[in-house]
Amino acid sequence: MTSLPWTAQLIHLSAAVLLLSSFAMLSQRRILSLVNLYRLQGVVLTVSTLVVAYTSGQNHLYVSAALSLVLKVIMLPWILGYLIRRLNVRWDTEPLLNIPATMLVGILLVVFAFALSQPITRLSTSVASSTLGIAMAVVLLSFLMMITRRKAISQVIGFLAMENGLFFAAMSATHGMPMIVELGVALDVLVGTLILGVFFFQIREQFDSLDLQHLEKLKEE
Amino acid sequence: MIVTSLGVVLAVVLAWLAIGLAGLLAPRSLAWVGHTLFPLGAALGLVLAVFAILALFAVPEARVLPLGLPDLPMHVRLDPLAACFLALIGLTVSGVSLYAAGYFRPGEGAAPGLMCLQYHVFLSSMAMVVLADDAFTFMVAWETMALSSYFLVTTQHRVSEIRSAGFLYLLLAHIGAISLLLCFGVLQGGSWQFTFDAMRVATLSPAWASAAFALALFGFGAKAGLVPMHVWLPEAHPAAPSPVSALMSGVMLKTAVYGFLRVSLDLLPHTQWQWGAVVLVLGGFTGLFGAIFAAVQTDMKRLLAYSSIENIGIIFSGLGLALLYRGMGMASLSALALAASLYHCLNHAQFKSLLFLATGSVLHATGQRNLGKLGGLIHRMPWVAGLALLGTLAMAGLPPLNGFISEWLLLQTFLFSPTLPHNLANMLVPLGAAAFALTFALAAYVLVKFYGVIFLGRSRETSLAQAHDAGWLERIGMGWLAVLCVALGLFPVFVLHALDQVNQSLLGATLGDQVTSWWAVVPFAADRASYSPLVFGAGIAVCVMLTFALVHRLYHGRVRRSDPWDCGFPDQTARMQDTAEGFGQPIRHIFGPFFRIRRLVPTPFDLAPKYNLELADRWWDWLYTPIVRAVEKGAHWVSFLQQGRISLYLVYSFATLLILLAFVL
Amino acid sequence: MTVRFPLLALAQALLAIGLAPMLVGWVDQCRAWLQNRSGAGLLQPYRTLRKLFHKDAVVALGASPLFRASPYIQLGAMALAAAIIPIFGSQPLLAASADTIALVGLFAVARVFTALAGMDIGTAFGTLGARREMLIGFLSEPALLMVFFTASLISHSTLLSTIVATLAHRELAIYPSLAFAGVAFAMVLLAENARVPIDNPSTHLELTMIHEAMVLEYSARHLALIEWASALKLLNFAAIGLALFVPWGLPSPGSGVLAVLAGTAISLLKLGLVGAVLALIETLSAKLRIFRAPEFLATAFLLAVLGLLVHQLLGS
Amino acid sequence: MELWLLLAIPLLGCLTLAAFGARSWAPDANVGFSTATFLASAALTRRVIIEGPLLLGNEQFFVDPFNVFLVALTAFVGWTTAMFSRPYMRIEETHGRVNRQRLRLYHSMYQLFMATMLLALLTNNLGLLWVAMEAATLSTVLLVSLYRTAASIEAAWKYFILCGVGIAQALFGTILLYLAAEKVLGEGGSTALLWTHLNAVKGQLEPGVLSVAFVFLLVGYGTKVGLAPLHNWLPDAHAEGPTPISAVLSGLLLNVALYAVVRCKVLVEGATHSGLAGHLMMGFGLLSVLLAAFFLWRQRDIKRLFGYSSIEHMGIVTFAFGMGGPVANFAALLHMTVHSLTKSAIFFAVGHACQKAGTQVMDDIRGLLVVSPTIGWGLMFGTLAILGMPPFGVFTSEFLIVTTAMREQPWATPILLLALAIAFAAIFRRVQSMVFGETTLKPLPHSPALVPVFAHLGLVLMLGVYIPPALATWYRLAAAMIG
Repeated sequence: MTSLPWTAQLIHLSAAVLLLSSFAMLSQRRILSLVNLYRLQGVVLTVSTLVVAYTSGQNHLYVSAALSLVLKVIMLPWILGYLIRRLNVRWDTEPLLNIPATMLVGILLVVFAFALSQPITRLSTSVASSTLGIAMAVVLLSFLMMITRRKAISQVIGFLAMENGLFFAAMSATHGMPMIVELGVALDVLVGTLILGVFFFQIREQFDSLDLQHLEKLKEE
Repeated sequence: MIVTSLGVVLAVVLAWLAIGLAGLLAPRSLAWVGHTLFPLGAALGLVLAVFAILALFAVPEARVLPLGLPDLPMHVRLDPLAACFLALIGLTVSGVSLYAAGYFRPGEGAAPGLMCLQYHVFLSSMAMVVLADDAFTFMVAWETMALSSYFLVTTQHRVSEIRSAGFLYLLLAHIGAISLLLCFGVLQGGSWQFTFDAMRVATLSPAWASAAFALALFGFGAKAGLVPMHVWLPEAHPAAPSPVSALMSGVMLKTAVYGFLRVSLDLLPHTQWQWGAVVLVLGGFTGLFGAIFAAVQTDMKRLLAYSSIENIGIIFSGLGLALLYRGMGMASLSALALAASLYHCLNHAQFKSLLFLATGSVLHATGQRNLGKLGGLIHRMPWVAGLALLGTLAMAGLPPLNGFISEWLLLQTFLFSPTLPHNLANMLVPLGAAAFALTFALAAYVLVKFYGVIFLGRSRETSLAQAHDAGWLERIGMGWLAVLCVALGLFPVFVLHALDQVNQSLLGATLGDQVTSWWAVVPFAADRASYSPLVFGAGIAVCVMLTFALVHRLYHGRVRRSDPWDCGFPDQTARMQDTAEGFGQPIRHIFGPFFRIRRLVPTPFDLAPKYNLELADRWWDWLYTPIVRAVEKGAHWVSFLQQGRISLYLVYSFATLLILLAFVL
Repeated sequence: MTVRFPLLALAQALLAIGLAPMLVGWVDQCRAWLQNRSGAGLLQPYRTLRKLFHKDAVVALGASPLFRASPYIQLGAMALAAAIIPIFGSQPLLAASADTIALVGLFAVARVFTALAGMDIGTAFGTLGARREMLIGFLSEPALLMVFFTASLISHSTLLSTIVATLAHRELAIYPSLAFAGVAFAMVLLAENARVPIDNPSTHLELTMIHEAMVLEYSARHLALIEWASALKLLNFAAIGLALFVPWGLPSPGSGVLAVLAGTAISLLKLGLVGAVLALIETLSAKLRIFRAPEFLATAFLLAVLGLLVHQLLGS
Repeated sequence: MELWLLLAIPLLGCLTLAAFGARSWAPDANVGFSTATFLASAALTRRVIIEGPLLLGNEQFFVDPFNVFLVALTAFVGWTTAMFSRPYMRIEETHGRVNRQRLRLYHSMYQLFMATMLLALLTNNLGLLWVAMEAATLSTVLLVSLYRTAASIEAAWKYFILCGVGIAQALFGTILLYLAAEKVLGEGGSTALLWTHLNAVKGQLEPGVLSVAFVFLLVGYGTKVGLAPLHNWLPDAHAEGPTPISAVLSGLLLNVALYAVVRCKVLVEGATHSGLAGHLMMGFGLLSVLLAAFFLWRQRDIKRLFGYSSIEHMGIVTFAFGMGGPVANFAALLHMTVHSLTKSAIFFAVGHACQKAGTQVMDDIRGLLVVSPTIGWGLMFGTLAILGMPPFGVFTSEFLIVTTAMREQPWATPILLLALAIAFAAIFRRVQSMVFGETTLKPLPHSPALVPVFAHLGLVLMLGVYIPPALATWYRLAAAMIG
């Protein structure tokens, strides 16, 4: 791999970190550290975006880098932290699927994602093209995390992590989407998080807990 | 524009709609709705009949209406087949509408205006069904017919039985309609033309043609009440107000026959004789089934409903013969069978409507539908009794009335089938004839029970003493139908001459030269079979008169009145008469396997002995209950998908995603 | 086919009507002889009729016009039948106006009116009789039709006169289907005419009677008409049976007056024979329980259908 | 010009009502804004009729036969729903289920929802389409939980999470699409997500990528369409939200999501000539129809019932689009139109019926016809229309779809037959016993708004017997374009 330029190596590194972090999220049960992992992902995204912007010389990528810095490193983690403190939910209860099993499934998912991304990667000319598989893996892993978690808030973190994966995919495979789309997505994510915040309070005041098992009343009997 | 029959017919249809809407102007006024609008509708019915009969002998005419889908405007066409059924509709409706005009009583059921709307929409939709010349128009008219009649059935919607009856009716009608949709989907044969003309020329492989035929048989059979799709009929017909029952039984079922004819003889040019065999078996069984069940009923309208099933069975076995012969290329026999079936449609429309109207009057006068609580009404309501007697004799297939003619023609068709190329068919025809004869004999049994228990004997309830005869409008309405029964019976030659036009247009064959003699029906050669109702009727009349004259001439006419003797049994009560159940007993005894019987017989030591008997239709256990159970089971299983756990839902979409990805990979 | 001797045909019909009671008398006489009694003689039925005609009619209070009209209709129908069936000559008066099916219809008319009249008063026995009569009717009528079908399949015609003509003047051939039909017809005849083993004309034992139960309320001339009608019915059935199964001796359509007279004589002889056989059957067999009657008739029906199938299978 | 108005008015309405939504005149303002929106859409439609398809705002927006009628429909239903919600929400307020603050949220979010719908329909940019869809979810999620009951919050949460996750998949699909497009339309070209451009070059797009992309898009937008087995949010959201919201969810949101799917299908089919997309859609459609039919059987809550019926009808439409061909597409477009009209009308009637009865449990609603004939007949005819009874328009489209299926996909017809029959039985037996029979209901504090119900039914009736030429030509052109 030494033949690769340092930029590409940097991208690969960040991709690896991203993947690692999402595995960590899978296994992590302490919610605050979930938030920290999320912040870490934000940092990684920012860095890699900068790198790609530098190499490809597309200026709007700098903007999206800034966006992700503001949004994913500063704002969202802060909001989440605030919520956690206010609602004081520090620990997630035992996930539906025990950690090792989850890990196993996760690994299978990674393999699957790589296999799937094979034909697509050939297509991409971007320096970071080969990381598309990782991006997809991150998406699937966060999906898995959302499935296995029992607390509303950790589910939401999974949701945000999935969005990270998408962002990384866009950035790595295609040098980011058109600016207007980037902005729209960012806005949606922000608003979404805010609304979720509102929700937590609603759920809390209804069920005085953020445990998802209270939200299983509506069903066909 | 020049006035054509089609133009007039369409005008009548529109006028009916207009009348219906006019009913909403003064929904509660009997004078307006009852004594103005309905007689108007009856008159229009007569107009319709006249022009339809004219159209029978004219060349078919078609027209395109400025409505419908962009690629598929509404086509209408008036050809002999359509004209024949329009005539049926017109003749019957003119009687029933007159009756209905007098039928309304203040403060009963829904507002007359509303009923007027539904009733006339029903009429015009039936006419449109017959006129339609493309699948879309046909289906619209068909479903509108079902819908309007549904609302008429559920007029008394506060009664839960009536609600469930209406539901069952609409459900089966809708299922039938869907299968008709599929049938037309096959018939249009890949040319995205839904006009009947396009379907006639569309080329179908035999397999596809058979599929279309099967779908049509199912769809129209569900409407006509072929066993086992008959279950709605004995529920819905009694539930409806009597004029509506009369229309549904007398006319609406015939539109199903019409549709079946249109598809099987017109749109599917290449008949396969197996189709005929299937229809023959189905029809024969239906006829027998209906007659047997009619014989054990205790509710007069249910009894008539079952007898409608029986008659539909007879008609369909006739159609089955027509298809069978046509499939074997015996055009003239096929023509005879078709003419016989059509004739029976016509007859059944008249006498069945007549009898339903009679039950309506009885219901009004006594408030009773249960045969066990009626009796002796011939003294209280002589008009209804007299007219009903005519209808009864006609339906029992007694010469010289109309019921006998169609029976006679059908038997001739059975009888003169030559040795057929297929042994199965060879066996089927005589067996069909046997079933047919049995059915007709049973019909006589049923009708003696019907008439005898309602009108003859002594009143089983004291309340019947207040029973009053029908009003004059009702009498005229029923009288018109009775007159038709007699006329159709006495002048079959002209009717057959008219029906021959249908044969000509559908089968390209006619009955042959028998129409030469105006006084006798001769289906084949004069030395093979002939029947002349005029001479026959005259013969009976003369003989009766003569006997009467002679007896009173040679002897005396002295009469003494006294109590009935009855083997000297002293104190007779009305309760000692044979009941409807009693009449059913031998039939239950002979045809036991047909019924599910729950009987409660008292022991000899009962101080207050009670006898209770419930008869049920086995088809519910055999077919419908299992289906419902299956659906409920399926619904139960499916409901496991919606367990309320969000992670489960996420798993669904996750799994879907992965599976699809693996699929495209 | 034109009626060559309308007057003669009319005379034959009237003769049949006139002789009908004597046939009943003859049957009773034979039965009396078979039971070692000396019978009342051939003319006894006529005496009874005369007596009845002279009496005052007693009509029950609840009776409707239907009740009083019914006897006339019954006799009228039977008389018409007598004018359709080739009893003495193969060319009856109204041959062309009605074929076998119409004939069955005619009998049905009579039956239905009898039954309705039986229900009219509203007595226990009347309604019971009506029900039983219709029960027998709805089984015997199709059987009779099937018998006719078998015959008309052979002769390719449903016109009785044509059937007779073909059957009578064919070279002798064995028709197994006709054998079935013959047995079936015999059973139908017994049932339709209320003879033993289905019914017993001379009983008034309430629970067993069928035909008598319906006419319990009738008296005087009405009763007379009914008696006469049933006698005529018996004659008609006998004639039909003869025409279908032993048609020989009936004059052919073209033949002259003498031949017709000769045919009449032969037919009378054959009728007498039938009467004797009937008496024999009635003496030898015991009456069935009413519940067995349907089985008896169902057998007849099945036999007739079998005959039909046999004909279809073996062809003709 | 009309276009900007069309997008600006609801946004303005959103802001204004967010500011003054608590005032007593807020409902009327809501109606006013919706009316203006409808007028703008009418103007746009007129212009399209005159000038034909438009491409505006440096190609970011375009109006073609496929979306113009959807725009008009959306604006119209939005308008009538606003009219309906005016008395409805007043009654809710009198019943004390909502307060002024909530009404403020309700009104502003309602306008925002309309804006996002219209944006999603009008934009030419698949990325913006995604953004708008997500925004639509966000704007309605708080409306679903408007009543703050446990059930409504749960429903809203599920709605949010499931649709959010789904829509995320759609974003991934969009990215892949972009990736494939870049190869053809050049690096970082901002035109690479413009549908018109993609459609022009769809033949050259990389099939492998597009089929993967379509899977993500289908799962993503399909979740919002409510295709089984991704449908689970739908009945809850329909049942627990305020009835006007149920009406617009069923009548509009599902349509728009399906619109997105079909747009993508056009591209994918153009690239991969394998019919893969079509078969996937047919499969999903049939599965949805069948499952929905069985779900319908056991329903006890009336709004859930009609939620499932929406799933069923979306299934039918998806199946028809999957079959493709001029007739099926025509029928599918027609079915989208009549379904949203009919279903919203039904929800209007149902809303008032539930208010009368004070419950959504069907067994407790009886004899509507007796206590208020208009609501009763409205519900009855709406139901008959949605069940495909002529002369209503739903029958027309089902007629075309079923007949086509019989020729094109005979194997599917037994399933359709079964499902339609079960659905009919399941829905009609309930509605019949609600409309008919003796009553147990009480009168309402404010007079119900039933003009919308009968306006919708009238339109549906018209479409059953007569389709205006302009509409017909749009349908035909769109059908041809969808292929």
